[in-house]
Amino acid sequence: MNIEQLPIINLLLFLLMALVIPLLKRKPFKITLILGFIVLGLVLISSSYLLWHVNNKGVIHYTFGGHEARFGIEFIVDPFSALFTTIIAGLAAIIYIYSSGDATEGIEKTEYGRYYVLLFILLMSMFGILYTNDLFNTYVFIEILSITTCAIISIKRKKDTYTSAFRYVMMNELGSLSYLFGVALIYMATGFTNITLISESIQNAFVSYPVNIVVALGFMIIGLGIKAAIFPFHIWLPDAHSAAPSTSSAILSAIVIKVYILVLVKVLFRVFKLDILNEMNISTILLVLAGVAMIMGSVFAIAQKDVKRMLGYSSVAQMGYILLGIGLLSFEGLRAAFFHILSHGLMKTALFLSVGEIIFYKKTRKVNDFDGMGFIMPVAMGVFSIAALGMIGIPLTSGFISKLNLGVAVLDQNQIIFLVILILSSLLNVIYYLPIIILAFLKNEKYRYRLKSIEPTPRTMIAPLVLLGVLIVVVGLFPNQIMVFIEAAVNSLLS
Amino acid sequence: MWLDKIVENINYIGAIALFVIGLRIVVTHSNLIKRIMGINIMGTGVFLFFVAIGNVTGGVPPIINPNVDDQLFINPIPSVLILTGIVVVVSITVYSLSLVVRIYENYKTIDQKELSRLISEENDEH
Amino acid sequence: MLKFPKMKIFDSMVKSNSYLVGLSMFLLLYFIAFVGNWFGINQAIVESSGFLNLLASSWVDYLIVIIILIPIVGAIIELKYGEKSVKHRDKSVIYMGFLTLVIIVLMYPIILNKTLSIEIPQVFSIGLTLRIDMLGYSVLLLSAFIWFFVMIYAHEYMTHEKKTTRFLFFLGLTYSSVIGAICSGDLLMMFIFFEIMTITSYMLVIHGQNEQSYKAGYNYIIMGLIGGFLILTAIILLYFNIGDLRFASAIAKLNTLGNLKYWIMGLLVFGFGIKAGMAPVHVWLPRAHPVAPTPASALLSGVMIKIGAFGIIRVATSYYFPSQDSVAGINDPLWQAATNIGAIIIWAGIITMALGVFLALQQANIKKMLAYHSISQMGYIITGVGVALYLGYEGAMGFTGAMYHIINHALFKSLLFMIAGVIYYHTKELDMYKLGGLWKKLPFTTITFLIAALGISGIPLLNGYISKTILHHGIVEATELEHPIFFYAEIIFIVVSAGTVCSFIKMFYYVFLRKTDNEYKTMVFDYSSLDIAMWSMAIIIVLIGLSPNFILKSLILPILNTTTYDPYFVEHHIAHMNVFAGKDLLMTLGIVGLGFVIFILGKKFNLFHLHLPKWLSIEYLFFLPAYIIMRNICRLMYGDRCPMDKDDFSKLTEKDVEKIGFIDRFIVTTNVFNRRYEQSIIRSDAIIYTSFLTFLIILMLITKL
Amino acid sequence: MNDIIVKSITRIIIPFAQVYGIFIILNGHVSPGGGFAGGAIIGTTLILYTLVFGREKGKKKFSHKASEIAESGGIIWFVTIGLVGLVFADRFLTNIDAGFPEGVVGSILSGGMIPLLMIGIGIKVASTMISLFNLLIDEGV
Repeated sequence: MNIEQLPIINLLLFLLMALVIPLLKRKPFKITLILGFIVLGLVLISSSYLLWHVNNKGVIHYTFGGHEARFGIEFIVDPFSALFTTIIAGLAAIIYIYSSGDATEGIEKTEYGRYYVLLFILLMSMFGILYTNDLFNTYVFIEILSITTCAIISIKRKKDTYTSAFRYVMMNELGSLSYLFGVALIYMATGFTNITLISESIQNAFVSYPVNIVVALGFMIIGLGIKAAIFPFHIWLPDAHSAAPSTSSAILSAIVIKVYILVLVKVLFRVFKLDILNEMNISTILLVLAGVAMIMGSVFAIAQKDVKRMLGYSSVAQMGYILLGIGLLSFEGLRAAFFHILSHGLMKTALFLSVGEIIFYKKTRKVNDFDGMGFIMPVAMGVFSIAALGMIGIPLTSGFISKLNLGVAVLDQNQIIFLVILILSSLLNVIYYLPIIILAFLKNEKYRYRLKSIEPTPRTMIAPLVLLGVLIVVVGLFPNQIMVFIEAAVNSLLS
Repeated sequence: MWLDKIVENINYIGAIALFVIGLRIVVTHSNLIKRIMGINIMGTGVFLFFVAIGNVTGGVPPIINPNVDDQLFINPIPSVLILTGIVVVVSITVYSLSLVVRIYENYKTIDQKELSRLISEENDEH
Repeated sequence: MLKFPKMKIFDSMVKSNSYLVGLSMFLLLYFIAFVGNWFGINQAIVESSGFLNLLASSWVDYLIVIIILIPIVGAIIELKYGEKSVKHRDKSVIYMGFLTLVIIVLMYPIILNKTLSIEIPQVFSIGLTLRIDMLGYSVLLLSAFIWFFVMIYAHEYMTHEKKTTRFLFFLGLTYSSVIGAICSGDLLMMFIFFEIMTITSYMLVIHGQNEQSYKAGYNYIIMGLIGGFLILTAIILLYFNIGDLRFASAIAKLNTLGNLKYWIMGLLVFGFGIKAGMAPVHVWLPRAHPVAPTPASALLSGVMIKIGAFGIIRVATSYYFPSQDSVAGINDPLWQAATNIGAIIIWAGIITMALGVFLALQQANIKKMLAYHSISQMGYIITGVGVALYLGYEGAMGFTGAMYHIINHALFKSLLFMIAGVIYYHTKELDMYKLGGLWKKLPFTTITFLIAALGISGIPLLNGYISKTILHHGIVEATELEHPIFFYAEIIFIVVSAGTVCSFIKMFYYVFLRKTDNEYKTMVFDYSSLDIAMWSMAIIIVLIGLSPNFILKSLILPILNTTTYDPYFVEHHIAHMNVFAGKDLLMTLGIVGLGFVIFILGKKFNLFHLHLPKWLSIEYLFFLPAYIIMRNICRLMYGDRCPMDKDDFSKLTEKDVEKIGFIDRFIVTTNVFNRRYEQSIIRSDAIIYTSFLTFLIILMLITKL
Repeated sequence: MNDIIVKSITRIIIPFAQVYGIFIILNGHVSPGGGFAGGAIIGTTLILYTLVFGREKGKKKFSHKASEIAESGGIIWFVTIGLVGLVFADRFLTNIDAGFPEGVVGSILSGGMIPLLMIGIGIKVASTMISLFNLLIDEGV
């Protein structure tokens, strides 16, 4: 067995783990947790090894059953997919450790097993989406991802979770069908679903069947836009993310929607290629969408009273940042967008997890109830503050580097207006994040004297939070080490 | 002349018609089950479109028959893909129907407008 | 005949504090001796082999890191002792401040010979630089002295406040970030320390933790962060266009950018100007000062707003100045950008000083009045910076004036705040119309107040006179050399100076001289750390006033030699300047006279209780138009059913608009917006999908076909 | 559904339908049909049984736990077959190269591992059908 098997083994590990959990029902739940942790650890190791491997030794092509890529399914591990699978595995491991500290808020005890089954299938489908080199296979994985996401959202068995899950299903099904329609149109024009083969023949197809390609592109942008919660299509996100348990909100907001936007990146840069995109003037469309998302997401976030909904809307705004980087269709833009995917992943995870801890112990989700919270739960609020400052873009956090890179990228493409929007959006971030920090640390000091009688928070919940806080700062201080991998990923997309 | 064209492309036209009909149902109806049906019809449209691409006039199913040489097969790949697609849409349908059941149990209505009125009333109470 | 009551020593630490202050005076003496080369001390040090070895070694660069780290270490030690012993806690803070002061004073010969700098590669993927040159050093020295005195002052003052440990901790962190901002070698580093300073000093502003201080603090931090974002925008633009953020001449590259270079400078001036309290963006300052504890307001006014001005000077004289070897003379086209920017900055400064002094005259609260005077005095400094830029090659006079005034204003304004603090400490009252007759009770305070007030009024033989005279020369030069319109600037300058004089006459009269029933009988006359700190500041003010050329020779001339100013001009007009020329003295007399006239007129016609019309307030100028536009759009869209007519807005009267402030108004607006649209957007999911899909595909088809 | 006709007819039909389903699964690689279609037929018979005889009886025949195990087992079977390919021929799901017998074209025993996969798929689909059905009608789940 050689190194090329690693991607499929990653997928199979997740799948088998998901299958084993129902069979372990009788055993103590701890065994399941430990097994899951081992699986995640193995996957993390193997995906980081793959990351090193593809950056030094070259890309891995893997075809199922030894069939030609034309007929079979091809997995491709290049710097792009290797980088993001590593990031996903890392974040998922952190969130997993946290959730094992029995903070799966609002889930009944009997549902724990199902929750972890769904979690591992979710991870499998995300890995699949990133590895696969086939548009239709991507569709299948996207659908698996949608269903599991939806099941996680409705796992709490409360009244409002059902409606938000239903809204999620409707919206996402529209998105999936649009995407599938786009795939069909491309298949009609080129005769392939394999991305490499399509990209070889798409130029000719664009000449002979322009309408097909144009409509396909439109359908795919809208379809993936819905799934990635780009502004006018974000409708499902705030409800869904606030309904889910905090740990899964972290996964949904920090990872899942990013995966969809990575599919969009793949479609734009691998399938259609820059020539067609430039001819179609896609850049303008994406940039306008991004600008609107950056402002409106924040504006809606300001008005929220529920902290998790607020974080959801903040994600909408941050997706705008990422789309801005992608929409520039340049090396710098993609680099900034990828870096922001990482840094937003870290910050949003930290935010949701710390808020999750507060909700778990204090049973409140109202922003106004956060007064004095900094004294009751210093670690959670401390990490929350670091991440929130990162969101604002204060230096020494990774958010600052994102903003710096995005700014340079925007200038590089001569879109100075988006620099203004970027700064305005940061200001709006200040308006809704800062009062929470002030509220938590400075107001209502009656809790101050309870400092010594803090409830014992499990170490498994504290450690991931601290780790996230440290990571945000370290990534903010030394982005260069990560930039190497990100630049390799961008190059593999643009070449 | 144009009639020939329509006849030639009747599969595609049908597919797009199904898609639009489904979309119309989703947009105009507020009954949740009808909306799920609309999604299903849209899905069928897309599947028909996909299968129509692989269709070859006069082709047979692509299973090797050792007795006959030189058979004209239809393209099997779209059909295979769509089989997967159908499975996916079926499961989504089942899932959303089960959600509708839950929603009905909790709110005693499956009308979207009624539902959002109820929800906003509930939110105002808090 | 005034009889001094018996002095009572208030605090056990007074003795050790007195020793420390004595030592610091000794340091000052050493500094003077070194500069004046008494007993050949200068040569003895500079030519000693130890000193030469030190210069040659690379370790000396790490002094920068050390002086940045010391206050942090002090803050941490302070936190550790915080709960156990007040004495040890305060001592750790004071000793750390003193240690920093010692190191900084002893650094003088090193800096004269060598610019210290450390490169930190890799960080932020751009790399950062720390650097101390003469420009930075002079501000650093000033900050170190003032900070040390304020720490001693704070020790006693804070005994009456709560949560002193937290206050001193953040004071230490702020000190560290101030030193860092001064020692920055590139704009990014400076920006980082600025942001840290904003956040840590926020904790100082809201220390009182009441409704008022939260409001002022919110205002402060939001304005600070807005300033930060403006600077960040400028950083991105600069980095993209120049590729290097180190403070070095970049005018050649900037000139290729067309109008963008003015935008960049505008962003930087506004960004730093917010911290410096420049006119349209000064609103945080008069709110933050009265609510902050006195040591914090002394430092805010004395040091932190100077860092804003320092930022403008630093940026303008590095990026926008040609390098020393590339400039041909006064007519070099490279000066063009600096000249244009300078003209605008001069007027910004003039407006700031006029507005500040006008508003200061209307205040009853002492601290608020002093805060408005800070704005006004920052106007002087900004004017000086403007002149320094506007005159280009010949702008050394403006530069000298600005630097000199930074030093002077820092000294007398922090002293004045300390006096206000002492008054509050004894009487718990800050309204000057309620105070009175304090000169009997606080004679030493009265003397220090007189020194500081005469200093800020620009009376000869005290420090303010010198810098104001130099600034006046600068404006006159601008009028004569370049454009006659600055004659009006000169007139405003004189009137503002008169207003300052009047304002302090008023304060002296109401607070100290006036006879009232309220005699504060129970007040104890004591001798405490407060007085030690204040006296030593007063001594420095008098010393500077007596020998005006000392600061020029020791600090400002070495700076001028490293900047791109005409060496001939510097040699002939600045190095041997005589500020006590007859003409200038005459003008000062005029100003003082005018001040008295204004005071008498104002008192007679009750001019000190004017209130600005409502429509002039910031909220009205910015918010009301936005609100009206939004409401009209809403009416257009919804006709009579417009939710804005009956929603939250209608409940608010115009008075509330004033009270609530801009940010809160914005939040209310978003709430209305959210309530109106969020649910309807969510409900129309499929419609949005359909319309966007159709729209996008049609758009793309049109583009393609 | 207490109708004697329905009950009798169902009793008679179900075995035939199930055999037909198995036939379709096993003939998947030589004629139209396969694991999914056959599995769906078997699943339908189970649903039919539950509809006619009630949930209690239906559960007795094919319990919730059995369907759970069958679901997991189907996939695990599929993965195991795939792993054989991975071990012997370096590619997941490799067919002939991994040593599966090719057989005679057109007969049941041909196509290497494909019939084996079909069996796995059939089991999975049939059990999923019934558990989805249960999901819809059970309140508790």
